[in-house]
Amino acid sequence: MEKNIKVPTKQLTRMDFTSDQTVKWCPGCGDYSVLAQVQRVMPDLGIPKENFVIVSGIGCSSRFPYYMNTYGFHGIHGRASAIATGMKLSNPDLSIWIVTGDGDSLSIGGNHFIHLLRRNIDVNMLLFNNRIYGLTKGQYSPTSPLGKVTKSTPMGSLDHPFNPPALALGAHASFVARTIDKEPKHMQEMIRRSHQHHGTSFLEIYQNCLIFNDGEFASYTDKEVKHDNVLVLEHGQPMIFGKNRDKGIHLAGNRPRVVNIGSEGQWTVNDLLVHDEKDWIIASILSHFTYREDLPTPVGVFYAVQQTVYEDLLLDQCQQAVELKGAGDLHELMNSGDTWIVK
Amino acid sequence: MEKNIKVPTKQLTRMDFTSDQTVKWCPGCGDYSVLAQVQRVMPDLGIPKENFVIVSGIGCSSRFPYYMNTYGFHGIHGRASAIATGMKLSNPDLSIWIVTGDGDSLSIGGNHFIHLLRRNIDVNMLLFNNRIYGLTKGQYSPTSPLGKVTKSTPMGSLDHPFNPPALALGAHASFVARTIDKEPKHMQEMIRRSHQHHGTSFLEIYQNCLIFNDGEFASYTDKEVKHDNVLVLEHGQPMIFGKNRDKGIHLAGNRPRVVNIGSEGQWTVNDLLVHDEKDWIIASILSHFTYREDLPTPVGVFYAVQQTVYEDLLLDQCQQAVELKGAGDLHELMNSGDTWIVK
Amino acid sequence: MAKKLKHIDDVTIRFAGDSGDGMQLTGDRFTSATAIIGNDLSTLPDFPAEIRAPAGSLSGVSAFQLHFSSHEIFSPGDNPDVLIAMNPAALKVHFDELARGGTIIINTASFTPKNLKLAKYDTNPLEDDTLKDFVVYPIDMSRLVKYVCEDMNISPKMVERTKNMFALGVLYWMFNRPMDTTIKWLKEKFAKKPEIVEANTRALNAGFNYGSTARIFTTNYKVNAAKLRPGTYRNISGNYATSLGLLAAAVKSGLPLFYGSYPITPATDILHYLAEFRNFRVKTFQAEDEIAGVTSAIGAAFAGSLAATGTSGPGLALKGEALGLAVITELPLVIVNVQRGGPSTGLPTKTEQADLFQAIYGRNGEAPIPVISARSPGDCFYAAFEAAQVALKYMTPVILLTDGYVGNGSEPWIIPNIDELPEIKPNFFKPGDGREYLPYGRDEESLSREWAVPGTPGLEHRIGGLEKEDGSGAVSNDPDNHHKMVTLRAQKIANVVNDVTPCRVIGEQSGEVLMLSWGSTRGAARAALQKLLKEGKSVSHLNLRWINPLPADLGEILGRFKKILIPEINLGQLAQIIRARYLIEPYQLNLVRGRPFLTSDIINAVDKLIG
Amino acid sequence: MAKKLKHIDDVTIRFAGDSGDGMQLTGDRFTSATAIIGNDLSTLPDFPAEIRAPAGSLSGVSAFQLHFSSHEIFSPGDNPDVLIAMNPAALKVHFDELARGGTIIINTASFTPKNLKLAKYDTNPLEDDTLKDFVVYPIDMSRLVKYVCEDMNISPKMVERTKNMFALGVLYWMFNRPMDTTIKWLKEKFAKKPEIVEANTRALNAGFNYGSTARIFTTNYKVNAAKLRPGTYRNISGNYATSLGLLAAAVKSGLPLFYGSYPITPATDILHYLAEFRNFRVKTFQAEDEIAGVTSAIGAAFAGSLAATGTSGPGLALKGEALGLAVITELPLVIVNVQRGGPSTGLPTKTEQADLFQAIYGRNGEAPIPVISARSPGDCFYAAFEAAQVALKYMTPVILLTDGYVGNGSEPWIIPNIDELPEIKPNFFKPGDGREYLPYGRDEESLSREWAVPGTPGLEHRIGGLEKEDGSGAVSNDPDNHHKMVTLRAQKIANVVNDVTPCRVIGEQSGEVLMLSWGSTRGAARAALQKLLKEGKSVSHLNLRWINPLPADLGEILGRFKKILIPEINLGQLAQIIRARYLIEPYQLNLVRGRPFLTSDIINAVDKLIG
Ligand SMILES: Cc1ncc(C[n+]2csc(CCOP(=O)(O)OP(=O)(O)O)c2C)c(N)n1
Ligand SMILES: Cc1ncc(C[n+]2csc(CCOP(=O)(O)OP(=O)(O)O)c2C)c(N)n1
Ligand code: SF4
Ligand code: SF4
Ligand SMILES: [Mg+2]
Ligand SMILES: [Mg+2]
Repeated sequence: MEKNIKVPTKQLTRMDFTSDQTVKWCPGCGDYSVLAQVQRVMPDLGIPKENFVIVSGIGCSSRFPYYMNTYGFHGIHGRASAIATGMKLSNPDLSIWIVTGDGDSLSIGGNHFIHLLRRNIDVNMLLFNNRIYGLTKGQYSPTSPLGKVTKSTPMGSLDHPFNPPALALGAHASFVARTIDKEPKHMQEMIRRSHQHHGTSFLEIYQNCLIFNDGEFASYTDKEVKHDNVLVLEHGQPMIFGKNRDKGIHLAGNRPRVVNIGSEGQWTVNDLLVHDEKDWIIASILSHFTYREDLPTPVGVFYAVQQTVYEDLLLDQCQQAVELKGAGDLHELMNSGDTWIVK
Repeated sequence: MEKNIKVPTKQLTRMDFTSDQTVKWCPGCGDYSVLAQVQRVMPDLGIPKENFVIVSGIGCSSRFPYYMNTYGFHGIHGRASAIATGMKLSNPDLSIWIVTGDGDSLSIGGNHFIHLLRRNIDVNMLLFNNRIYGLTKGQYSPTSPLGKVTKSTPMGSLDHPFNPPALALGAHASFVARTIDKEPKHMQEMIRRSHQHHGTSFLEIYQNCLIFNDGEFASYTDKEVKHDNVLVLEHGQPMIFGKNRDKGIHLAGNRPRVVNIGSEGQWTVNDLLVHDEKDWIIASILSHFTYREDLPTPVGVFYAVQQTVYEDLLLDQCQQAVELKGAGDLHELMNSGDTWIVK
Repeated sequence: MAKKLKHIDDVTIRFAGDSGDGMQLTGDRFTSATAIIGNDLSTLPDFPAEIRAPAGSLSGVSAFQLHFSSHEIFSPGDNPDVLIAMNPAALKVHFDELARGGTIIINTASFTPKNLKLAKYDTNPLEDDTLKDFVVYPIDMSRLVKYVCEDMNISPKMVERTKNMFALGVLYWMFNRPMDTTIKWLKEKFAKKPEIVEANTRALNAGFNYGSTARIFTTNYKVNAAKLRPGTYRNISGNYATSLGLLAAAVKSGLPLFYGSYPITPATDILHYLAEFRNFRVKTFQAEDEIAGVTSAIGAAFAGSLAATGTSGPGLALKGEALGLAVITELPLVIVNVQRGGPSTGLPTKTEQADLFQAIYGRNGEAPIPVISARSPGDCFYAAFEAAQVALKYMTPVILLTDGYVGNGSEPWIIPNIDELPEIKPNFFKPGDGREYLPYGRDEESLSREWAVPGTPGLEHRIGGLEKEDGSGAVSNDPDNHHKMVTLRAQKIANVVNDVTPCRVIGEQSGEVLMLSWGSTRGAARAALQKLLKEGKSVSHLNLRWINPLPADLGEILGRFKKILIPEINLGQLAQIIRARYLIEPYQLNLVRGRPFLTSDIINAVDKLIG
Repeated sequence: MAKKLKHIDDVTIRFAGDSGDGMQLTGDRFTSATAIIGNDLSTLPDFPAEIRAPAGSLSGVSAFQLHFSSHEIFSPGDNPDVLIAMNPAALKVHFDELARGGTIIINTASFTPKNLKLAKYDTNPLEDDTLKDFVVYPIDMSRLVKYVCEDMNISPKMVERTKNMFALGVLYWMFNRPMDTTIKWLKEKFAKKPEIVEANTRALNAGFNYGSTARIFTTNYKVNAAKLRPGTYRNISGNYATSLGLLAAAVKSGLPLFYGSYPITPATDILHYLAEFRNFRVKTFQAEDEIAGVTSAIGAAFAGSLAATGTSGPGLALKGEALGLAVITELPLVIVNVQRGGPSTGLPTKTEQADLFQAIYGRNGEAPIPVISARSPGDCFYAAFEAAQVALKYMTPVILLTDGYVGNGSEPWIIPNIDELPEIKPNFFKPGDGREYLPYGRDEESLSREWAVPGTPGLEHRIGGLEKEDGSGAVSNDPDNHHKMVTLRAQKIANVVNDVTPCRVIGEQSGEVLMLSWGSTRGAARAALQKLLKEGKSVSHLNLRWINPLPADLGEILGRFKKILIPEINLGQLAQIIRARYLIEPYQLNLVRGRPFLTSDIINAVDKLIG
């Protein structure tokens, strides 16, 4: 069964994607940047505006659809992935974007999250990870680090956080990436890559909640230190980072560590791990950098492989069934099996 | 806050753990073996009978508690982990055993499953994986291989299966192991190891459903072939398998492959990957053997590390709070803050 | 010895045996053969919650009851005239309900000491006087099938398994049923295993021949065709009829059908059936849980499908929050709830009517949803179709209540003519004449809002679970707007009354007693009515289809009767609704036993009222 | 110029400003100071669903209303006498409800063209005749605070933030409130930031001094202490009272308290408060969702805790299935539902009473649960305590309904004497005299089953969601047993009526009109009663606490009045229950606007009835 490929009839602009609703996030919230980048990238994706749907759950981030002048659905808490699944299966022509928070998709929505990934339905997920529940005013979330003091954990949280890329990989994800609210260019690139990937694209976005969790990602965004703390992944390239691009990731056995590749050191670029988006093991290793003091935080595409896509197979089955049994004929179906006539 | 360590007052026997209810699984069901091994191991764990609780969800496997003469709770579908969490936090002295199925804990219960693991609550989970929904008479489950033909998928299932150990590792599990219904000795060992681990122990048990999915694991249980298809993991030992113990796992870069270590071959035991239960990367690599034709299926302990345990920290907080504020005094608490007297 | 052929009108038989004995299948085959003869019929499968409880145990007994007749019937019958008991446990469990003087056909081979003990028989009932008031046919079926398959190269286990076909053959002889459909069915079902076809066919024939030659059988029976409405018939189960009803609504509305569901007894078969309709481009989605089942359907509805989800009680409980979302987004959605015994996991394989409250009230806030019920297996088709009609016309979720009895039970059904089913026009926004699309603009009469589907240029809009401004649909916190919207939503659902067919009272239109039933209790109530009217009692019967909203003329009708009797398989949920609505005091008959009412239960209750 | 001091009885003031202006905090402080003076008081916080909607926008306005008096009062007041408007949007939103002739205190600094435009003012209301019927005090607060903090080394933003303290100071002068508690509070709250304490204290004092010296103010007011019941008082919010009530029940029953919950407005504070009680060994568990919240609590109950879970409407919907499990396992459990506007996500920060149906009916099967409601913030303590008492005595889940208004609102509260609270004896199985433990053995009178907790030797047993045999608790499919169990469970909950205090009618015990309210609507109804009685009308009032079961004497009482008026913030849920139970036709007053009734709403309705 063929999909309908439609293209826009005119060049779209950012304004085409801006709705008439006042944006109601706190001034300075990281969500604004994501909105801006999405509105910047979408016009250029070659998709008619009416084919975009933004689907969200509940949370600050989940107000997103109201601000986009596309079709939009503001769901209930945690269920955006399941709603999007029904939409995509119902109409595979749509370009569906799930907008969700760390609470929405990893706490109450954790189950739909992992099932969406394993089904590999061709939708895009933007997970706004601010490591806090914003909308309910500041409780710790499943991505808050152990010991986090919040209103609901006055003596500190007791549970190990999820590591979203690791969880996604464990759930059989075919595309895993990360970006940061304060890096608009990189974010745009990641949004574009998400779109290009056929299958579920999972993009984690580090997003600062300046009201309830300000500075959570400061070490990855402060000009002074960010280059020493962030590892920008590039496919086929050795893993180099640092202000002077003098550090890199070396794999000793299975253990990743940071080495200096300064001019006089013992290490050179050749000792570094080369990123391979198609390598599940490398992606797994990278996913474990999160929350570790001794390793930089990777951003970029961790993993991207082609796997069968649920709705492609579904359409195939429909097609095959038609070939096998003929296009459904209700009269025939109802009159099949043992029948008899009473006069 | 100290836990109460009680020990049994007499030597317990298998009979002590056998309830008066008739076991109602299909004759020949793999569940019988698990019941037998649990009843064999429990008497020797040094725990008084009254401290055991078996908690389950819904499914064939989840009928388990009725057959154990311990405290037992037959919950609702998918919620055993959450129920067990409440029990353990309420009374950390209990030895709690979750019994669940692949549908129960990976389909409807997937969210509680991953959260239990990340919290690392000290309970034990026995996941009966028969890759099918038994009790509802044979629909495909989240562990059924792609293309599985069942009543609900007459043309084959469309989604990639979960790989339970991979998902568990992605969810920050501290103990991941696997065994097989037809290997009683190994299963007993794994049950014992689960018990010994402090933190959540996740034990996957391949279990044959002979009514709706007979033979799913035949290649791991048939005498003829099993040695060539199963890799028994042992900590600190090279990964050798095969009827004649002439095959092993070699890691080429990040890619695991099977090599022959026969007398005249190019490979020797020294080329083989040595299992390390404490190495997350090795565990991850192993977890990806599942569903692959070219690699054997590992059984044994994939991963076992010590991490902070939720209820330990909770008890600590209670203790600290008492030290800080004094043991709670309700009168004082109620009369705190701004008060005034009306006469 | 020449055998007698006796004409009779009406028979109820019950097949009972171990879970592994194939009783459901045997019942199904007998039903098919009976349907083709043209008898009216009604069936009641009854199986244990366990897949295969311990062989020979009381809890492992599986049964199938079938009532057939040369006149119109409404229920699967109270006390069977004939019991086929494949083992001692089956005899033990079902013996009490057998009509005194009835017939028992027994497979004696299974009356071993072990099985007797498992069935808690101290002495062998075949040898003491337990069965003295019955006509008993003890047959060593296991030996006989072994004998007829002797020369075949198949395992003894396989041979033993054919004994249900032997029993079926005996019954076919006894009630003069044709065997060809069964043989044809065997051939199709086991197309790849000819030896199984052969063995089973032999066993079937052997049973038939045994009946016709063995000395113990002296009489067989003829039950003439019933005078049914003319038409082409098939036998249909409720769950299959529901599936066809949804499909028909999709075809008639020109919408693709989406069905998101998580397996749960006794609703799972709907998923199984719909999954076979891929050539209709039906998209079934086995979700990870009930919440994903309903929310995926909501997503599909937003995207323009005829969306449906199906479940049973515990699953409906899980869908409550999402149904509120469907209410406030005003999207069309059909929720099928095949009720089973509760509360909680309760009695998963048994029937009940106790989810009515949950269907009407089980959500946060003011979240009204129309509720329709199906009265019989075949009626599930029409109820599902009607549910979809209302959903699409009013842009609302609609709950269809069936139950385990109606869902698994079956009856002969006139196949409707597709062309005569009404077209369904979804309430799509029609652009043109410069009309602006208002997501929450409303049709003045129905109050339905218009549907605009992603992919349509120019109609981009956003909806969700927050309260919205009347008309524009923009998020609104305005107090008066909220009151208005709450009221509008309630009024819209109240308006569905305009599509609810007026009540049909069977019997006198006024009088002493009106039996007011809903859903599947209609069967027992109508059967009771038949008998009571024959006895000259002043009784009438009304079965409710829509419970929310209630039909406009119901109040007036209730007023015409001195006493209203409401039989329900719950503690009085409809009764409570009727009390609240009409401020009358109905009499209640509540038996919550996991099974449909017996006709006699209702007759007794009416008799008591009439005094 | 000498200022006048006037004695008045009763004032309602409303603080309104931008979300960032600290209005909730200002209101809280004024409340504290007012409570300490000994006025009776009642508060109504009202904030937007957004954390911080765009500055200056209409949707970003946050307000706090406070009614205080020298006599007993019941509601936060209808139309404020004094409005503090920190910006144009605040004025715009709240102006309409201000009592004609009332006082408006305005921060003129925010009346910039930009803000005026955001507030949709075409002209500046300070300059046209918009405010002509009011007493207006325009103050450039921003400038004044800048002035008093001039010599401090803090950021202008910080200085600007103190303007709410300036406003508070003015109000303190105006109503003669003491400032010391506020200063003490500032010191504690900002212990680590002395410059913030200093700036805010200066602003507060400046406001006070401004009032006493500025020429525009001519009069200030004294509201004497109310004659309240003697005792030690504190001001308490409903959610805090609920937390204390649960804790008190745990202490009085000797059980550890377990609270499993997922954050949701407006219930989250209960989790926050209980999390502070670790030194009572209270175990709070922030679960991954509402289902884990309730099921973890069920696990804790099985393990011997006093278990509770708290949520709001959408969360209660998710808990429905698990509540059925609590019903059939007959475990003690308290479910707190702080109601908010629905359906679906609805109006998350607004109050409503529309979850009554859901609480009573929202589960599959026959699954009765007692439902109790709290009538005021302080009453939440007793309602929570009583819910726990019933849960433990009858071994049942109990639902406590409060709402956003009662949960966030506050009132002065006599601190109960712990020793006078009743002891609670959990229904533990007591071994000895050879009694065998029957998990489903029952107390003859209450029908409660006995509790046996893991860790107790010899009482090992298994329970779960399947229907169970009476007495033994073994899984049972027996039809008659099922009917018996369904009936027993219903009867047990009906028996709770024996612990339900008889109704208390305020006013005449019979007569023309009885206002029948439930939960928090009691406040407006009692306030209306006060006024109506003063006017000599024949009206009485009864507020229901338990709604399931209804008090035994309710039917008889309803019979004593000609007309029954049921005011509810829903479309008539209690009314429906009353109709069904007593077959009477009550009058309904239903306003679903996301806020408590105004006293005048109810007075008008009564006036209409009396004619
Ligand atoms: C069923 C349900 N439970 C709880 C809530 C309350 N709630 C709303 S948003 C939220 C968490 C938000 O956190 P996150 O997803 O991280 O979004 P953020 O606000 O941080 O962007 C919660 C608990 C709800 N709306 N519905
Ligand atoms: C809420 C709810 N949804 C669905 C069901 C139906 N149901 C019972 S068991 C089951 C799946 C069982 O599969 P699994 O967990 O793999 O257990 P198995 O029977 O294979 O041991 C389902 C879908 C239910 N009981 N409750
Ligand atoms: S609370 Fe945090 S996440 Fe929410 S809008 Fe404000 S800054 Fe953003
Ligand atoms: S259906 Fe399968 S899993 Fe269930 S009891 Fe039978 S063999 Fe075991
Ligand atoms: Mg967040
Ligand atoms: Mg299974």
